[in-house]
Amino acid sequence: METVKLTIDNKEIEVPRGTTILKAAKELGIEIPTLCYMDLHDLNIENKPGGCRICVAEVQGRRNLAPTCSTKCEPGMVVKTHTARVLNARRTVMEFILSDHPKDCLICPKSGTCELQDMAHRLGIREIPGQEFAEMSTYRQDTSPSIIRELNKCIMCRRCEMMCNDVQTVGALSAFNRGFTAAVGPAFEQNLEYSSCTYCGQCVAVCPTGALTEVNHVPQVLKALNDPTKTVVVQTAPAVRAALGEEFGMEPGTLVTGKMTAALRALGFDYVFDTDFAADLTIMEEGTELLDRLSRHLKGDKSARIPILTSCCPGWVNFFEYYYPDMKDVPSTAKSPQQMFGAVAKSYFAEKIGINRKDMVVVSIMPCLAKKYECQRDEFSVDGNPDVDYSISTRELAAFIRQANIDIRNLHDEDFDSPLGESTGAGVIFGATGGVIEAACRTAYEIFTGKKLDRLDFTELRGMEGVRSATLDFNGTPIKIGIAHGLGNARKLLDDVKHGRSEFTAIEVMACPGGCIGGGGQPLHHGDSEIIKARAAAIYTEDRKKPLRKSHENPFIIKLYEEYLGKPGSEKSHHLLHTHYFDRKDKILVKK
Amino acid sequence: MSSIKIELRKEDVDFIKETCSKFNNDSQELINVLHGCQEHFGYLPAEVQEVISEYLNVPVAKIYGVVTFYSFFTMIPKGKHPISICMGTACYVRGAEKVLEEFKKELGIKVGESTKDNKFSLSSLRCVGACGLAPVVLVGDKTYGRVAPDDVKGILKEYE
Amino acid sequence: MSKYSMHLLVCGGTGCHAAESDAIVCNLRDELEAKVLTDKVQVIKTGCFGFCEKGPIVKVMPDNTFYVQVKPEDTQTIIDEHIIKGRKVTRLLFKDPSTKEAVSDSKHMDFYKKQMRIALRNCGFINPENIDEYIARDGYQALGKVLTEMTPDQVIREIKESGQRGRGGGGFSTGLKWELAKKSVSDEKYVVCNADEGDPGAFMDRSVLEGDPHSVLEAMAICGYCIGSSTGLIYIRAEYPLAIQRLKIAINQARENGLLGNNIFGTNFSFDISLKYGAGAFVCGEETALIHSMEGLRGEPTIKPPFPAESGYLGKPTNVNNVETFASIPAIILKGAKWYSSIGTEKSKGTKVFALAGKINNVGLIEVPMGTTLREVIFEIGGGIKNGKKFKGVQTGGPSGGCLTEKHLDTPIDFDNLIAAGSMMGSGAMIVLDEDDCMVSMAKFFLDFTVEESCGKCAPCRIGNKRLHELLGQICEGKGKIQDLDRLKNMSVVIKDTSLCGLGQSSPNPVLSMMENFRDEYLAHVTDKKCPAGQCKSLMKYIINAENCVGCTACARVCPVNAITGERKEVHLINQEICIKCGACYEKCKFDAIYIS
Amino acid sequence: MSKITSLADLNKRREEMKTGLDIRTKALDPERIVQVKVSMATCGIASGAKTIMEFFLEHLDRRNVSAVVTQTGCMGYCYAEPTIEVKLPGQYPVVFGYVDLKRADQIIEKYIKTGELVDGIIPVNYQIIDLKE
Repeated sequence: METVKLTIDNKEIEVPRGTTILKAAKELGIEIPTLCYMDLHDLNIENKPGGCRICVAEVQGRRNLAPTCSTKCEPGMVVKTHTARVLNARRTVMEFILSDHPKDCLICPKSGTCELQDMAHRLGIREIPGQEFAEMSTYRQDTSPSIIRELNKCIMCRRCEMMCNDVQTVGALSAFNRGFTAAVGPAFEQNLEYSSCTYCGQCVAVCPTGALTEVNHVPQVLKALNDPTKTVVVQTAPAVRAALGEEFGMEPGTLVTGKMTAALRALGFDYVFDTDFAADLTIMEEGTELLDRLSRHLKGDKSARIPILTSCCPGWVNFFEYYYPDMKDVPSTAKSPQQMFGAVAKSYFAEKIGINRKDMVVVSIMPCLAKKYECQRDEFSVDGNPDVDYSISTRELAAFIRQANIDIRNLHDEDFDSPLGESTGAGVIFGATGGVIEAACRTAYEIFTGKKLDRLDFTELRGMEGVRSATLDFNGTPIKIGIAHGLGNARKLLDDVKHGRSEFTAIEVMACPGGCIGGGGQPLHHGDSEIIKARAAAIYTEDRKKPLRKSHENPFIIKLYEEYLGKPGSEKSHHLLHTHYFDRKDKILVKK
Repeated sequence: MSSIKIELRKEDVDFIKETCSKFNNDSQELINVLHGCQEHFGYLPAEVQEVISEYLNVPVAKIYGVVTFYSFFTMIPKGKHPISICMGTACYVRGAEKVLEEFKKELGIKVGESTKDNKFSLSSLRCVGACGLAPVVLVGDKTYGRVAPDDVKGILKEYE
Repeated sequence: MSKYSMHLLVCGGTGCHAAESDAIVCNLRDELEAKVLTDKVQVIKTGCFGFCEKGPIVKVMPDNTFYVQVKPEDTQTIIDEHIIKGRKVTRLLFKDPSTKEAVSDSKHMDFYKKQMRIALRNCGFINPENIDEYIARDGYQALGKVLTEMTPDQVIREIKESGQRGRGGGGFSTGLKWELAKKSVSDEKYVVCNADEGDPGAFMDRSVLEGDPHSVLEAMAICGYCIGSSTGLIYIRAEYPLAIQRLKIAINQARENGLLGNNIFGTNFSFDISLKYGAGAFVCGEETALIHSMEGLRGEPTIKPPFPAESGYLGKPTNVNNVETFASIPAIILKGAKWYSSIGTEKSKGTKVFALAGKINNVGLIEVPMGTTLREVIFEIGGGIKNGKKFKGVQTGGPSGGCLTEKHLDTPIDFDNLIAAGSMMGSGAMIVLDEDDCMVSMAKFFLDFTVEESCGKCAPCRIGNKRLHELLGQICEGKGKIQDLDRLKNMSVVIKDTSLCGLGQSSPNPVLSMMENFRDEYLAHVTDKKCPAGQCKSLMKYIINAENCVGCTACARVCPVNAITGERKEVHLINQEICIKCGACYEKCKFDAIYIS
Repeated sequence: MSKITSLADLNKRREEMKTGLDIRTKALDPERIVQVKVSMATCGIASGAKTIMEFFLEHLDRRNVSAVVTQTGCMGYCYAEPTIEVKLPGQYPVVFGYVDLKRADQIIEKYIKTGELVDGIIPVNYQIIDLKE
């Protein structure tokens, strides 16, 4: 590899050609501050508009200061990162940014995790000259079912725009206006609700300030917990246990399943269940649907559409409902685990414990913001009573635990309640990209071939590449699996399906890069993709430790079918566990 | 946000469709398409942008981003006689600001607004390149050169 | 034909010597009447000769005698000696500064014609809508020569040797730029003409496109041949309908004549050109922003490198030059690099078109060799300051250029000298300011422009310029403090140092150069709360001079805020707390009783 | 119009143009033809150059002056728009500025018909390069 030698702050270094000054400096242990820059290396996502100008440094022979995030090292370059000129420039630019930013840090939802606040602290800003006559940007606040936009706090880092357009290809957000009045938002500065937004929350996940935050549903949950007439049931998604610890200073990738369960019980939830149970249930329904379609397809039935697409991800469902409404019969009709759980909890379980569904409140803890929207969908309620009442994110749960004075680090591990808390390893891996399809294959293989799998780890389905594919041998029948995470990658596969070019039998799609572990409701990764990788590793560790790792072997699932549902795909299953899709664009246009 | 809501007629939609197809429905031609539509409709209401989004396959947020970036594009219909005062440097140093003030006073509106009867709208623009005639005022297609504040009443009278 | 055998042309420019010129015309006419010559000799007042330094001027036709610094009392001599006796008045003849000899025939004094038209060679000369007139003026000869006699490398060498630097503002070597684009390997490349002249006060590109569109088309084809491109795009402001119309006609005519299209001049070189419209964004003059705009996006610049020569329009190698740069190319090809490089200064070759505007008599478009001084441009070609006012400064390089003063008048204009003086060439707008212009208000005006035109992508330009503008506003309102001057400077320096593109990197130039050159005026605003030019309303006071006031009540009646009190026939008084400084009373008073302090 | 497919074609066209073939097709007596050019750039048009051009077209014809009236681009004298250039046979062209209808009438009656100059002459103070010199 061709390399270049240069000097940064009097230290020599040799780096591969094409390396930026920022990265070269990092190798030398020189941490140049950045604000708009974000590099999720493993996910192939990079944001460097060169907009904030915080990362500037002096390059000998150059007229002006160089943005180190986007200036490549050249042979013989002499770089200084902390001269008086650089420090003054950085401070002045920071003062500019702060002069157009509200100072209500104390009551900002991002306080403590705000990158702008950290930068102000790091640079030791103590005053903002001219603030008394400085005009500030003013925009109205917008609250959608999942996301709150407070554009006054936008610093034009463009991360959300990049996520929404380049990564997710959702196109709900764009920079608008120019100059001082420029900001990022939906068309016509409308509410996000009337846009193509899928509520995937990736904009929130990357926003460095309080401009984009989630809607907080903790107060409603607290109210339900304090209502003696309500039985409050909680379910926790697989990805939550792999990330919650980060909020309490634990290493990324620390599994806190038992501590989380204990904390939830301490918070006062009557039943602490696991969404993983519903994930196993999903496999039964979705797997059955896959095998049904596949066998009909193999028999030449033209009405059996192949590939089948997974449908557990609500961001993904919102996406194809908006952009591919003509293909709404392609994805599986199986509800997401969250909604399956809600439906089963408020029917089977409510009956079992002898209470009316109206007296039960189902709360879900999700790594996701789209789940907030999903549980509010009309079709997921009975007579106006939703199957899942409130969905709160991993971050909201962490805040709730802190407010309740619970020291999660020192709690003893506890187990989930039975029966909806029992799950297999297949349910756990739903949290990482490729996990759903791997779980499905474990079950589908055994049912399709009637043989036992001797190798449960389909490592060929794992990884962080945006689009992956593998062909599995189902006893002579090749099963072609496609996996996409990130909606932009999903779009590629979907376009192939649309134009009849797809060769896949089944495709798994997760809206968020990395799958649910990289969800919009997770602790903020602040641009460190190592964190996402560590969470994935944790998920697979949990899977390995489980005694049962195939959904169809979950005894409580078997029992549920025996006692209540009959068999997968039965009429009752269809009624409770399956759904249908809409043309969402039409719906939005009518509503608007 | 645009406060004006309009219902597009079928021929309007057809016009947008034709304009887009004239440019091969190529998203790279967005600005040319917007020019064509603004020339036809006089402005670019949200509904028009939504239809363009459909045919050019560009998210409507992006179109809005482009429309609000360029000062030539407007989402507000102009008055019957749009008045533009050149605020280029040459006109400015020759007193364009005073002329603008006079128009504001006479019409009782601010820059970017239209009179109640929608007869006049007022805007300022940057250099029409007729610096020899500074200060310059445009009313519709007609150019007035070397305008003094005292001339304003007379100019408006022409359109009564 | 004419009944007159002789004409006396008297310089009657509105410039420097307007009053004397009138007297000269009067005297000449009287003399002629007295000598009964009015039937034979006609006196005509003309526009400015562009030679004001030596004015007033009287030119005798048909023998082209050029009398300089003529005084009203010289008229008798001219009539008696020249007209009647046919002897030239030697003492009034122009003396060649180098030979010190009197020049009797103005044909031999071409050097007074400081203007030299290369880019504008056909403007105002040919019918722009008729390709044949362009061809008659050797149009498309350069393209023919290039395609049939030269290799791309030879052409690029010629352009490089000519020393031409881009006229769009940056001043980058045209030849080098072409060479970089040629070296990039790609299946498709683009030649782009930047005709998004957004600089207020600059209209040379518009004039070239309206007056000589073919010269640009020809040069773009030459460039296409050199860099290996078959597609040209002209990015033109939508605000230039006439230029667009003439370009369309020109492109069609060139196609009809086979000068654009396939196999031009029977060679295997093919080239065609289409138009892309801008939509009112100054920042799109920056080439990366321009390219994004052509791609249907917001015209936001991106960091260079990569330069357009490597990755430009649609990610392909793209060469962007501006209109004036292209318009000079055919001349360089036909007359040679040596000729072109003989004009101008050491590092800035050729001529430059300037748009003269502001407080100057001869507002217009001029083209002068690089190295011409500001004095020659403003006081000779430009005819000096309007209404006999005092010259204060000249803003060169548009809103992000700098303001040069008296002390720079004898600086030869070229790229490097202007930068050294704290300004820049920019596109070539020159806005002349006189004693009535306040340098704080002017800086604020320019910042107003930048704030409006900033794309908003980078923080220093988006927010910094706004803050700069606000602080200047405070100073104009008399709320400035002495420390604010340091803050202005620091903010300006940081904005220049950290902004992403040329817009922000130069937007504080007016503030810096005006603070440097007119420090006293800035100090007057912040320490004495006074605006020496009398422009800043908040710092003005309308006061009634008791001696002149007759108590007519006219001022009190016209005051929109009832700030003036006083009984009829008694001295009136303006309440300064209420006064909004509209100036209505000042204009109304017939007794000069109101003055501005 | 025939296509130009070689340098020789271009040269031929140029020579035809230079000897003024186009003028001859319009007037019988090329030696007596008057040429009027009206500066029709944005500045000029904004100052009324269109009206002036129409005036010349109509009145030269009506007053039996054989002339060719064409439009041209910016002459650079923005301060004196509208500007026109008149070339009488065998004479140097003369530029007139501030041409309103009254002056246009004077120019026809006095300068074009009798050679008598009228006010508003703008001395040409630039040299134009000759590409083939």
